[in-house]
Amino acid sequence: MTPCLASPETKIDEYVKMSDPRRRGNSIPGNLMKKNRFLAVAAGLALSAAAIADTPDPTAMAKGISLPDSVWMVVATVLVLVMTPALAMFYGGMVRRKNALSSMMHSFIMMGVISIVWLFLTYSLAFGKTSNGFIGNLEYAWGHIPMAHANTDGAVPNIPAGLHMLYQLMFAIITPALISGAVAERMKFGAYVAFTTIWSIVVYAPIACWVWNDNGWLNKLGALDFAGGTVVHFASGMAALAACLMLGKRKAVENKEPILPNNLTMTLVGAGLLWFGWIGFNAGSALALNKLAIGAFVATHMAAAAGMIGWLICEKLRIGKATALGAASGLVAGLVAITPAAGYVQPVPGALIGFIAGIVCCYSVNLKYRFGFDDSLDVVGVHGVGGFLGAILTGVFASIVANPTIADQLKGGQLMLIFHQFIGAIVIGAFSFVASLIILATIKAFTPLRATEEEEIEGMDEALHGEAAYNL
Amino acid sequence: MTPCLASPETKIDEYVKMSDPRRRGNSIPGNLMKKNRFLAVAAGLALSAAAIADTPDPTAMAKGISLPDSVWMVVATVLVLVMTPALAMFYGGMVRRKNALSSMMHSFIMMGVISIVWLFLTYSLAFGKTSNGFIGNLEYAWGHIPMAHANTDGAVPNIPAGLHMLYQLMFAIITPALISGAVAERMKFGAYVAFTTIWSIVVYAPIACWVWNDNGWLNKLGALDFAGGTVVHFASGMAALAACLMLGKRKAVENKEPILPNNLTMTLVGAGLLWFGWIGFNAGSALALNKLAIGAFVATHMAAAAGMIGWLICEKLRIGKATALGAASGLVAGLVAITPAAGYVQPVPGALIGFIAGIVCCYSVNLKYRFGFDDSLDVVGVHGVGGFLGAILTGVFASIVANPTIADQLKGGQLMLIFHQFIGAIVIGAFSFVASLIILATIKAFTPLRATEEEEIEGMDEALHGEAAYNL
Amino acid sequence: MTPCLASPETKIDEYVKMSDPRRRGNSIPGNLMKKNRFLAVAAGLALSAAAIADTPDPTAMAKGISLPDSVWMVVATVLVLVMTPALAMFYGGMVRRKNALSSMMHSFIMMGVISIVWLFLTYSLAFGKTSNGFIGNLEYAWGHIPMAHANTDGAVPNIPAGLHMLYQLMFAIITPALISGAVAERMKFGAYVAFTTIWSIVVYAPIACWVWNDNGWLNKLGALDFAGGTVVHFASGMAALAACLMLGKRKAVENKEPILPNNLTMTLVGAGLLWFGWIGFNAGSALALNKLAIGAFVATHMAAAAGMIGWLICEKLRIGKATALGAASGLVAGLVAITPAAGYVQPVPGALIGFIAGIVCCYSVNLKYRFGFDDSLDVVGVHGVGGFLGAILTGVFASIVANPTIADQLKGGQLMLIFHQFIGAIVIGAFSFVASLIILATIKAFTPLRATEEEEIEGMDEALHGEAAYNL
Amino acid sequence: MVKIEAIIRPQRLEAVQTALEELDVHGMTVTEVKGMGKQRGATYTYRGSQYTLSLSPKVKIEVVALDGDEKAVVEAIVKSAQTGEVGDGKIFIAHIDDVVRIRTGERGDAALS
Amino acid sequence: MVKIEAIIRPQRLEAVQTALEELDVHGMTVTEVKGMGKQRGATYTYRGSQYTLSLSPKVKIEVVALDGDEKAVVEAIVKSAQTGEVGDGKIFIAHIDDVVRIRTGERGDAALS
Amino acid sequence: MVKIEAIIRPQRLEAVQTALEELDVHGMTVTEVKGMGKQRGATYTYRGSQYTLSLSPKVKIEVVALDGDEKAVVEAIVKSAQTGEVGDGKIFIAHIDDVVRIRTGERGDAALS
Ligand SMILES: Nc1ncnc2c1ncn2[C@@H]1O[C@H](COP(=O)(O)OP(=O)(O)O)[C@@H](O)[C@H]1O
Ligand SMILES: Nc1ncnc2c1ncn2[C@@H]1O[C@H](COP(=O)(O)OP(=O)(O)O)[C@@H](O)[C@H]1O
Ligand SMILES: Nc1ncnc2c1ncn2[C@@H]1O[C@H](COP(=O)(O)OP(=O)(O)O)[C@@H](O)[C@H]1O
Repeated sequence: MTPCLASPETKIDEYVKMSDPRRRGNSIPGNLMKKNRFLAVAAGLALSAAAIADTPDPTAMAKGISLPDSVWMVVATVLVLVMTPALAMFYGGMVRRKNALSSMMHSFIMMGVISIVWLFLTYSLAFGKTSNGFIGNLEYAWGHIPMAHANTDGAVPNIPAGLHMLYQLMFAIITPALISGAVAERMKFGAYVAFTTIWSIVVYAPIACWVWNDNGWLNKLGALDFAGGTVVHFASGMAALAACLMLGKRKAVENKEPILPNNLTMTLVGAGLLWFGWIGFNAGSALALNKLAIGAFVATHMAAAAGMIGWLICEKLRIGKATALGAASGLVAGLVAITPAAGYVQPVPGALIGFIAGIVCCYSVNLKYRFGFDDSLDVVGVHGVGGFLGAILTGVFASIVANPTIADQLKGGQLMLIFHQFIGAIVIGAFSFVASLIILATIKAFTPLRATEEEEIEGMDEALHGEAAYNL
Repeated sequence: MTPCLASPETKIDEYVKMSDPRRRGNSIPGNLMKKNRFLAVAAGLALSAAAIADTPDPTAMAKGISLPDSVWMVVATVLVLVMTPALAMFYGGMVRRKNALSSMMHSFIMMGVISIVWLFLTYSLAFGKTSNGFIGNLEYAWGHIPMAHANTDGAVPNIPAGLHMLYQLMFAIITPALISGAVAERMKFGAYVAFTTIWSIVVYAPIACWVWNDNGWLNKLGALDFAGGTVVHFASGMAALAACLMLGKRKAVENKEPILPNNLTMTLVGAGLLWFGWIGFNAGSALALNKLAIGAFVATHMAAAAGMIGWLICEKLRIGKATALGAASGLVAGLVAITPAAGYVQPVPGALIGFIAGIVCCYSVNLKYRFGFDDSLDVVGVHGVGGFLGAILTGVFASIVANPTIADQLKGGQLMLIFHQFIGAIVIGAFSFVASLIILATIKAFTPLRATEEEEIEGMDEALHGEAAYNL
Repeated sequence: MTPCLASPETKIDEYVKMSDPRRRGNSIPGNLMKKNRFLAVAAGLALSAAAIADTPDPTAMAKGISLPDSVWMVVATVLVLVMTPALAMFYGGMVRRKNALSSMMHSFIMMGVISIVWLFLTYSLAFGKTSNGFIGNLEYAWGHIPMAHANTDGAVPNIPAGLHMLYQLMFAIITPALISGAVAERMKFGAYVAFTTIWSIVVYAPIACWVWNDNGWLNKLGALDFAGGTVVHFASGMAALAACLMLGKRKAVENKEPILPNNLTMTLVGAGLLWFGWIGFNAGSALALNKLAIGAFVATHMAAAAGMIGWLICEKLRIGKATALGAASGLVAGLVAITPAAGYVQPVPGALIGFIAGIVCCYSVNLKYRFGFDDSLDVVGVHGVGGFLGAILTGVFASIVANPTIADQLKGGQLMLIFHQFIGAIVIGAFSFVASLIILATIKAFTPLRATEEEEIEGMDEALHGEAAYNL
Repeated sequence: MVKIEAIIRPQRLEAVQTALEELDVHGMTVTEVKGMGKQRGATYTYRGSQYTLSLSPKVKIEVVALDGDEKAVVEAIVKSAQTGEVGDGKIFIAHIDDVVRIRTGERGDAALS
Repeated sequence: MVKIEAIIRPQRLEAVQTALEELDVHGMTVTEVKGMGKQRGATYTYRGSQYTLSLSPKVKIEVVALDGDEKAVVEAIVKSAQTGEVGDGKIFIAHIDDVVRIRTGERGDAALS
Repeated sequence: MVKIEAIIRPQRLEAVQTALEELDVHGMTVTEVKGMGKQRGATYTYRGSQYTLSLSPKVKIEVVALDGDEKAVVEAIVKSAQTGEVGDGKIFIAHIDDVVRIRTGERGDAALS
């Protein structure tokens, strides 16, 4: 030790004494805690090691964990958490009155079931070490996840593994919940839970591994997906298409009866909260508070804004009126399309992606009439088409100025990247579509997927759940 | 000073110049601000002291305050803040249409009244220095709370006292608001405000002192309550029971008329936002961003998920249908039960606690029929039973692996801890129950607690507030 | 280099290696990232410069950016983001059923249009360098905003410019949305969008520049406006008055028909979420996590609480009943009045400001009957009067104890400050009022501002947007 | 056959239903309506202003009964719906020419049984 | 006694109420209904598709009056409810056999006064 | 003229409308009502307790038609509204003295055309 370090050490001791960190309710020796964390921050100092050895704070984060990044990721996690109730509002307001609760239940039950499956199994399948690039090992299964240390594989070294698990869980919850819009107003509750749970294990966990695991094969191919444009949106859109085909049309659609949304104020508020949560979804996907997070925040916000404008212009031109449901749908379309691109594009291209998506999705929600499937709440038209479009536009607009870490992916030029984006999306979409068909067919062999005609007429709320949404 | 410190000092000056922190609207000399904060972060350096002496930033946090912890606690505070509007939604949707606003007012008015009482008096009663372990002194009363320094007693040294005051305030607000579910649809508004305000001073402030104050007598006993399972939930559940007994049954209950919830979509959304806010409630109770916060986040989320599943399974088995209200109730039951345990248990036990609470509370909401009291929205069944259950299960599952600071409490073994948990809960529950009876009886001596029969038939909204929730 | 620094350098290298920050999906060399950020934190060290030169992390924040401040400002930004959907709820619940969606659209469309205008033009007009003190230059126009560096003018050196742009954007969105309450139930959608967009460029950007730009002329005058009491509330209140006068009364008001709010539960929840978001609005206006942020949080919360109590007491005395709409209105009035004062006052004066505003606004919403204009949702009575009142009370209660940086402004004594506050408010209010009249008159020359009588009877939702809010 | 149409207070609906069931009258149709009459409507407060509505919520009960049952039904309704306060409502009695049961196509008295 | 049942536009309700009060008719019962007729229903937009509803919102007003008041009441309603556009609605007039005031048990004309 | 008042299941409304349009009957008024009868009401679950409601949602259709059209209209409604299950509803037929078209003031049969 050189003499010049002696004095700092004293300072630290003093400091630590002052900041006696006994939390309320716990009487542990004051000078034992928080030191480690504090020292981690000042980690450049030679004397740290010694100090740590002396008095470790057993509740502090491990060395290497960044506290500002961790705070940010906690925030991002709760933001994505709130997206699922928001989705319940968005969808729940759009169905007919008699199906409002059942539609909201489709989202809420995912918060229950997928969380438990994730804790016990699927987080590890998606983010455990993988040698083959197809599926993770079971190192984190059965809840074995450290709370103060990063994952052992070092892929995300700056936040604790428990937090990473939670953040990724929120994505795993909302993805199958998105599918529910396609099957609303007719699918049996039990069959829905079975389908989404199996889908989460058999489809979601693998594709999350392929794209986001450090050794995932699509990751290595060079396809870009910042926050889940393909894993979340295109995959759920294709699963939704499969489900529409397996389930058939609602009676009311067959009979050409008007299907009027029960509460568009709830849908609008849901869209507003989705926007709010989506900041955590996209900017949080930087997994740190860095340039990419801020860039993703800007691009995401601008895409939502431009998506709303795009859809409304399209409506105004086509039917002469700009609708509230159009505003809600357009902002969601913008958010869907910017999801894969958020951390790779500059602000104006970000807005442009949203704008294009707003217009394209405004048209694509009519595909179902053209092709004759019944996608109740337009999951295919918005998440399927929007997710695919976003993947491609990511290839078009990804820029090294926005994100200096993608030099490799851009080596072959923008066209090559677009090609990789195309491949990545097609593989995931096709896998999700085919696997969904197989899962649904299998379930159908055991139990009907669809409510009976009487139940459909009575409404899912009363028939399946024994409730009514409103008694006004 | 050794020469090796000269050069860093220069660096710092440069840095500080660059980061001239005049905020918009204020023109204070650029190099005066933020230095202190910045240096606090690098506090291991001998030179800090000198630099601080030179140019203190008068708006910076005091030495010893952790900025990342403080950001996290601001976030946790706003999360808990949003729980009270969320509770208003949860409760407001469950009552009959004619009582929707009055029921929501029960929550909102707490945000008004309790905040002011807390600022002037009760924060100090609960968290001021206490020599006897029963009640704090008045050092922080009348709004005397530092904004940049920690509390003088050093119990929570890492965040400013003003922030600690706010964070704890949010708990003080929601606790009496929880009680309101038991008296919904029949209590006079004025009597309700009188009761909850007095209860907050006479019951809440003392028990918060006993359990959370550094010198609180229950704290010293060794009972564990991470985020308020007994202080918040069991106490409010027992106060609710007292209020049910004092108020008697609603006419509609006596007449066996059907009582149908006016808007279960609102109840579901409220439950979703409660989940969102509860992360701040439980993980924030670590009062720092450390291993305990992350562990509490994981346990809390998993308990909510498992609570939902537990309740739905119970419903499915008992009546053949899983309901949306069951999902909402189950997740709340899970959250209630994990509250005392959150920072002491590992993920899988956390999920288990939630699951057990989901099943137990699904049964316990029927106690009111058995024992013949009218607990409108099942505060006793969910918060009373769930809070007590959580206290006991904390004793069962608390683990030194999850939380290394509870070695002392676990010295006597798990059974001894369960015994302490039992004592702690019983004392608080009994105190809250008896005190509530006395407060209510006293108020009743001056003014009726309950609306007249005509008002009850007309509905509280019109009769007491001159409004209707909906004009659809 | 002195020998005592050699060893820390080694430590840092080790640390950086450990915290290999490859984000999921990107395979960039592990030891290239996050170093810069990390080192910025430890910036007092002489050796930093060298280390940075070696291995810059291209995604890290620039030197000088504070990570804790940035996390906090991201949080504050999303909190203010959610205020606009919250406002949509607050307003949307108060109008008649047939106008619920159109009223909510008034808020939502601002999130679309203003965001894009801000990115391309108005952020730069408001916050670009200004030599004259009246309007900023175009340095940040067309989306040229750095994501990892602070603004070049150094006014806000501690957070990246992209984040500052977003934070300020949220204010720019909600300000014109506030005006919409005055024109609800009768203004044409197209005319509304035209008006608010032009207003945002011609009125909002300049006054934001005058008050908040480092060289803004009102800023230099010494008027205090912590979070936008005049720029946001008084300006929008005066624009609302102009719009009321230009539009005339609703038919139903002329015919003295009862106008009943369609859904006060939504209004209450909206008020709750406004409270939640307003913490970001006011405490975030410190633009750093410092004493001022915490002080503003406390003052804001207490003012909202006291505003609610003030309004309810006033109602109870005047009409014998405390209403739910009164609670919602009172808390908003308290929040409006504390906005300019939040970072300048101590807790008890903060509560006092809210309380006074609650009482005053409870009376001032009747001005419209006295003076015969039709301000549908009381924007003039709440934001106009409350904003002006807040500006004056800021002068009364601003204290150097709460905020040591305002010594200059208080040099002339409290009375002089009140005078400056008065001048500042009058100038902004008059400018907004006159400019709004001119803008509206100009638009009227091209297209009618107001829906036809038939459309008004049918309701804006059906007539202008082709939708119905509810099909219950 | 006669149609007995009673406008009653919403809160008396349960009592009337019970009274009719005791008479073995099991068929009726209920509509939410609003009534104007001697009774004052509710007073609503909106930001300090007060509106008194001219209409009060009421429930309309329609019972189609055999001519011979008319008296008993009317009496049962009067008894169970009465509070004695202004606003108790009215009963209107009118002749009905025919009744058809949709399920079976039965007509006349048989359709009511 | 007669029952005068008018189907009118919701937005004319206030005017009709006023007109009837001027006639000193203070009793009436109001029901929200939907009507099909010559008038086209509203056109709703749902994500770019448009539905035209077959039903339009209407309000039904029932006034039971003495035979002698029939003409004046009908005239007052026609005058106050008329806009001249398709969809103004219809008035149906039917004979009522008896009226009972629930509060007092009064019958016949007395029950209406 | 007669008033044909049918209480039907809500889900048969569309079918009845279509059937009536085929008969060239374009005017009708629709009201949401609740019915008590042989049919059991819905069973609602509330936190594990179950309530069986005594009232089921129904729709009331009123068609005022020329005497000569009565038979055809009744038949069309029976046919299109029938499911054969308990709860299909009833049709009540009553005499109407006069009809006025508010828009034109026309009376009698002309007001219906
Ligand atoms: N002439 C009428 N025609 C139709 N409905 C009436 C008439 N008079 C009263 N009603 C209905 O009866 C209700 C009660 O009447 P009201 O005069 O208030 O009390 P009461 O019948 O006790 O004297 C009214 O709200 C209205 O619905
Ligand atoms: N034959 C009918 N039976 C019952 N109600 C009718 C009949 N014809 C019209 N109505 C009611 O009158 C309303 C107005 O009728 P409509 O033909 O649209 O306009 P108008 O009466 O001006 O010619 C309809 O919406 C319906 O409620
Ligand atoms: N006596 C009656 N008076 C008025 N409405 C009746 C009467 N009987 C039945 N209804 C109406 O007809 C509906 C169907 O009657 P219900 O007895 O359940 O079945 P069904 O007509 O098939 O035998 C009831 O819900 C009610 O609305």
